[in-house]
Amino acid sequence: MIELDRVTFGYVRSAPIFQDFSWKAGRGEAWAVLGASGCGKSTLLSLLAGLVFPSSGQVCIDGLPLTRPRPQTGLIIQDYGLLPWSTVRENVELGLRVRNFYGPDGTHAPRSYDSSLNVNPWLDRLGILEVAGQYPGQISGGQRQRTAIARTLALRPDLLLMDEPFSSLDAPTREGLQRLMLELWAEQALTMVIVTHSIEEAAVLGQRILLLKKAPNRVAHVIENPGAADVHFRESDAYVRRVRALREQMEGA
Amino acid sequence: MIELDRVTFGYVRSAPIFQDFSWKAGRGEAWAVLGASGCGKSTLLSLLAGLVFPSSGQVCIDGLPLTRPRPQTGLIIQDYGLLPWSTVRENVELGLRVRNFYGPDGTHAPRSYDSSLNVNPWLDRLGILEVAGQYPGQISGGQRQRTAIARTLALRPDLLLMDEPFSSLDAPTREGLQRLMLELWAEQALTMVIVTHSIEEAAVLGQRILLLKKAPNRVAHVIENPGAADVHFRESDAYVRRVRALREQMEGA
Amino acid sequence: MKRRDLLLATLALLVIWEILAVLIHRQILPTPLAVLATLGTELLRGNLTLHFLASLWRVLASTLLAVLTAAPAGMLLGQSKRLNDLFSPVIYLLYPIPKVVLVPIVLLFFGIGDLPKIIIIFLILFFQILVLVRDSAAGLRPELIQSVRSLGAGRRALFRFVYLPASLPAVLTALRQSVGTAVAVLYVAELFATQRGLGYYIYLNGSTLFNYPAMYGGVVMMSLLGLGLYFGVDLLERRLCPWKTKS
Amino acid sequence: MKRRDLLLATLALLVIWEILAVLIHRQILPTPLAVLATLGTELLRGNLTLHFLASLWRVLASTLLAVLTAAPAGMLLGQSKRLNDLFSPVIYLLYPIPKVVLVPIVLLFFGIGDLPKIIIIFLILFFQILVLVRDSAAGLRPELIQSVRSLGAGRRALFRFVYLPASLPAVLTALRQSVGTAVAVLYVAELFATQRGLGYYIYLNGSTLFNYPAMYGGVVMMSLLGLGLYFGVDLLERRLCPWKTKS
Amino acid sequence: QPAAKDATTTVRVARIPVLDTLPLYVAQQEGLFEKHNVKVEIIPVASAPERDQLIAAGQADAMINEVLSTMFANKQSVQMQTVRYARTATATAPVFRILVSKDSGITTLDQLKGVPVGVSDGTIIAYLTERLLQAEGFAPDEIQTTSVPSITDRMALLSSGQLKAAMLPDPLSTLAVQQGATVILADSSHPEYSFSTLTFSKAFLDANPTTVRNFLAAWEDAVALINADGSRWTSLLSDQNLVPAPLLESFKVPQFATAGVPTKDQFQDMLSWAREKGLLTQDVSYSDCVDGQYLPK
Ligand SMILES: Nc1ncnc2c1ncn2[C@@H]1O[C@H](COP(=O)(O)OP(=O)(O)OP(=O)(O)O)[C@@H](O)[C@H]1O
Ligand SMILES: Nc1ncnc2c1ncn2[C@@H]1O[C@H](COP(=O)(O)OP(=O)(O)OP(=O)(O)O)[C@@H](O)[C@H]1O
Ligand SMILES: O=C([O-])O
Ligand SMILES: [Mg+2]
Ligand SMILES: [Mg+2]
Repeated sequence: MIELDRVTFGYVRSAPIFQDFSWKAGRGEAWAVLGASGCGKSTLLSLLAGLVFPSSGQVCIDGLPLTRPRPQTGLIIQDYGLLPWSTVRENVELGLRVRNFYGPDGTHAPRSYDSSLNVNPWLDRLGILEVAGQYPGQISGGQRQRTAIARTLALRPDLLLMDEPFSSLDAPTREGLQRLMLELWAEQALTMVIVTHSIEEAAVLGQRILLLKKAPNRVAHVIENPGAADVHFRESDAYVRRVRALREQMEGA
Repeated sequence: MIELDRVTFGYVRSAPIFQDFSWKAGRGEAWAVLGASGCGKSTLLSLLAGLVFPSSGQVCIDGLPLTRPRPQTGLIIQDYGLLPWSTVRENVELGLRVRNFYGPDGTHAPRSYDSSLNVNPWLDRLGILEVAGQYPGQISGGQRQRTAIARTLALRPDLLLMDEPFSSLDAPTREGLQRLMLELWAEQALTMVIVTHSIEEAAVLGQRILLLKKAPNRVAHVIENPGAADVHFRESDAYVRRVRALREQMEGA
Repeated sequence: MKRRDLLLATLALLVIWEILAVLIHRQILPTPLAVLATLGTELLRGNLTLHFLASLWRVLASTLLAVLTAAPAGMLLGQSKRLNDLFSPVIYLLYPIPKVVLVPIVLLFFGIGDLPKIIIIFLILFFQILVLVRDSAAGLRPELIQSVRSLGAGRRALFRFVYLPASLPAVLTALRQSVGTAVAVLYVAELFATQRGLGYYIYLNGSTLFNYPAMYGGVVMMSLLGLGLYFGVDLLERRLCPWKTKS
Repeated sequence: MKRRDLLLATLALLVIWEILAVLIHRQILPTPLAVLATLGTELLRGNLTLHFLASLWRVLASTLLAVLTAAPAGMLLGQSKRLNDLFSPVIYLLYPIPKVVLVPIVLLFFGIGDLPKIIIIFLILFFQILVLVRDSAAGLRPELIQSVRSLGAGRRALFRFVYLPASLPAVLTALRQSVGTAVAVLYVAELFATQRGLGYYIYLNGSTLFNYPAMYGGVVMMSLLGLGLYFGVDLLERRLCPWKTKS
Repeated sequence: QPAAKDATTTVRVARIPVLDTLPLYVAQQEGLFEKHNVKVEIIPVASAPERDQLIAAGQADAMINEVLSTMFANKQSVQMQTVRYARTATATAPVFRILVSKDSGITTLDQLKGVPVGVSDGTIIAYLTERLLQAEGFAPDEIQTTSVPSITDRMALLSSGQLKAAMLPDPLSTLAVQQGATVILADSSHPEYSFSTLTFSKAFLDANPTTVRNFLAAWEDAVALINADGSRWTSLLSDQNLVPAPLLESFKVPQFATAGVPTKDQFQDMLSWAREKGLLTQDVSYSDCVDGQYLPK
């Protein structure tokens, strides 16, 4: 599904963050990306989303080189990117409205999609139905984050890119959403890439874990974590060992 | 040090978030605040910082009713509030510049403070020295968060209010900063109130833990956690038990 | 509350005016009382109302025309650095031209009715709005654009869902400016081929009849015309930008 | 790159002008070639340069004066809803007054030198800048203000560290608008008691002597004057807002 | 001769609100245009620049102007021709006066030497100022002017003393006198320099000669009516804003010029003044600018 082929990327007037970086992820896989702050996790998602482009090398999704955002890809960015002039409900509807604006043209919207604007189930699932009429400036940090998640999930993407999507949520809410993600993943043959700073979260959600090191990243360090996505993995010893191992690897980085 | 006396507060045209809420925190104590997303944690910090005011009741710091932000209070807000037109270094210097702007008048700046603008030690301690010349729009999420922390710590506050200050940081960085906070707290007779969504973090940093429930909050649920702030507490059984107990209390909420 | 402020402002201006008039003590600046008296009779006689309405129509038409063309153009230029680089020099060369000198050419194309007057005001407003909306659209936070692009939005949807609503405050500011400017430039736009309009009325009374109280009566009507339109813009703002007033 | 765009723009405008001139085929719109020829001789004869310099000085002085007074006032009003409520009606009543009708009063106070001309341009620019900077300051994100307030900043420090830098882009936009407007209104501001300035030059050649090539020569000089000042503003922007160009 | 077309053409007159246009309104009110079978449309404009813009754009065919303006317009090709005097100064009724402000301390003509007089550059006002002062024996460097094209501004400057002297047209000069200024010189001393004209666009003259003749015949009748009884027109004067209200009561309508065009001498003198000032760089011919053939025989 995802293929990075000798990708080099750096922001203008800055040192490269990825250099000759290659990485592959198959359809239906659940990946977690771990790495120190500033190592390039968000940048990686931008590359996968088609928002920035490598200076050399290629990013392919589903075999096609990426030249613009793909309508079936969902991205949740780190600082949410909510429209301040739209209510929570309108923000959640935004992606659907964009699709209806173009119609099923295959470029901006998938060739087939549900054109209904009924986002209530998503608002409800994410516990933001009661603030649906408020503006982003009038809700709490966690509510904002959940709005961003709802907005993306409402599009029913086949590739879901998430940048620390639960960082502002309390533990019970967070774990509830982790379960939700795993359900959706199981239901819909979703491919997931979740950037997280929480080793525990990576261990729970990532069947495979991509470890990024200090920039420039030249090789993809991949850790297999087959136990993830199992409801009971979190309580197992394997989980505790995995978390400890990951921590050691990160601190070594 | 902190005294909330039958405080009632709600946003305009919204239901109250605190109602007749009373709470006390002594000088030099380390508090953690836990609660579900949207329960009023950030609002509590705004009240303590003197940015919003109760419709009835009183917030007193050091025995004085709060009528405006207190210069010795440091606040790290949830979405950082960095100036987009200033570099990381300038952002970190901002509080010091504000103090120098007024001079030691006791209202805007403490009667005595160090007027030097040397923030390099703080930039270094928070690992953002190498991005010091960049603008907030050009750094990663975690780097932004650390800039906000450095900005506040550089003021050497005696009361430190932090709203999920480490939420965007990877585990090793996060734990390093938790240790830093505990050091500063031990050194400087700091009073700390840290809002966090991480039960583990609350258990590590909060000698006492304030649990907020669904709004309106009428009573302060306080959990004693004397083991916190000990370097080895994290590895103890007591810690694991505490975390489990807290989780149960939150899920019950 | 608002009404009280308006009253206060009006009173303050009248007092300052009175003081100035007494200080200067010349026919070119009559006292407010004299002006208001004249204004009253002129309004009753009926003609001034017609002048007012003629100007109102011209200001509304030209402002609308200018906003509906300049605002989208500004958003377009603000959206694309390439387009902006290309068109900026054109704007910068045309903006400083006093549009009044173009009157003969405008007359040639649009005859001598209301249209040429509306066109002249339109030309004056156009560049002002264009520059403001363009600069504001160009200053939009890139994260916002990226996040909406990731939802599938191409150029047109970005325009519709980001640039358009994000530029609304700038457009409203531009409207406020335009209202002021449009009314003010009536004085140059209503000098040809018309006997209706506050611009004509003021010129006639000030420069031909030397009826200064009547002239200042016309100026007062311009103030009121502007004020009324400003209230219209404020109303529009409350409708179009609820997130600003609510928070 | 930029130079190429400018060249392109100039050429495009000249071509459109040429086409229009040929189409209209009247003295009131001479061809660019005729104008440039006249412009050449007028520049060589030396007088046009003096007109240009006189106008340059007046535009610079009035723009500076207007920005230095209106921008801080706008920030102040944008900062405080109370102040704004109080002063808005004053602005809204004064903005629509055509400043040209105040010329006799301005003359009374400031004599017949350069000052009254500068004052008239200043008055026209003042409200335009005020409204823009005020609206932009009022639209500042409240989180930003709260976060700086929590660092101990009171009203004055907020002004210095938040409102001032945050308003810079708006001030620059206002400057761009002002440059255009200031040059354009030379045409009304240089009509009294002067025999220097592009406004005077255009009026004399266009309205009295019917020397249209010379008049359009003056218009071209106005365009160039505006263009030069715009480049000045762009330069200023690159200096004052590095975070915009860097990101 | 396109007689049919000629007969139905409307004459569009651009008019600035000055006394000189009185015959136009008298002719209209008294039905003189119908009598002479011409249709006339009056297009109001506020001031000379707007009037000229209308003519230049081909939106008007005729106007009251001055010969200098016709000369400037015709310097490249013939655009317009003056076909009649409109108003002329006479020994008893001045059209323009030089006034001095009340605080200027100027009481004699001699004191005006070297004092800038407010004029409108390049117009009959500037020409007349120079000629009148020359006639009074002023040397070239004793004649100073400053340009203030707007009459309002000129009056304001005069009344505030910022301008010590200014040339103002009648009847506004009377208003200035009411405000404290004093007349120091008037064109009644040399009426030959002072006249306004009726001018048509060349294109209109060429296409509609009969209409123009009819128009001038009606004008002639109107002038006769005015000159016969100046007191009949008070309401017309006020309705058409030709005389400021404060002057209406005391105002006496002067005698209007009967059929005639500016003479070659008058023309030549203006031309040489314009050349001298550098306002014109080439000669224009009298016959291109003035044509008396349309006057009633
Ligand atoms: N400006 C505002 N206007 C109206 N309601 C608001 C405003 N800000 C916050 N709220 C509401 O007040 C409640 C408490 O918000 P607060 O930000 O204190 O929550 P929180 O505990 O910090 O949540 P989180 O963990 O998600 O950050 C929420 O329900 C929120 O929707
Ligand atoms: N627009 C930009 N211009 C220049 N440098 C940038 C820009 N955005 C990010 N960077 C730099 O690129 C590096 C990688 O940034 P990125 O946002 O991908 O990090 P990250 O892994 O997501 O970090 P975090 O966990 O803190 O969010 C950082 O060092 C950052 O300073
Ligand atoms: O732009 C103005 O002429 O007021
Ligand atoms: Mg990141
Ligand atoms: Mg919060």
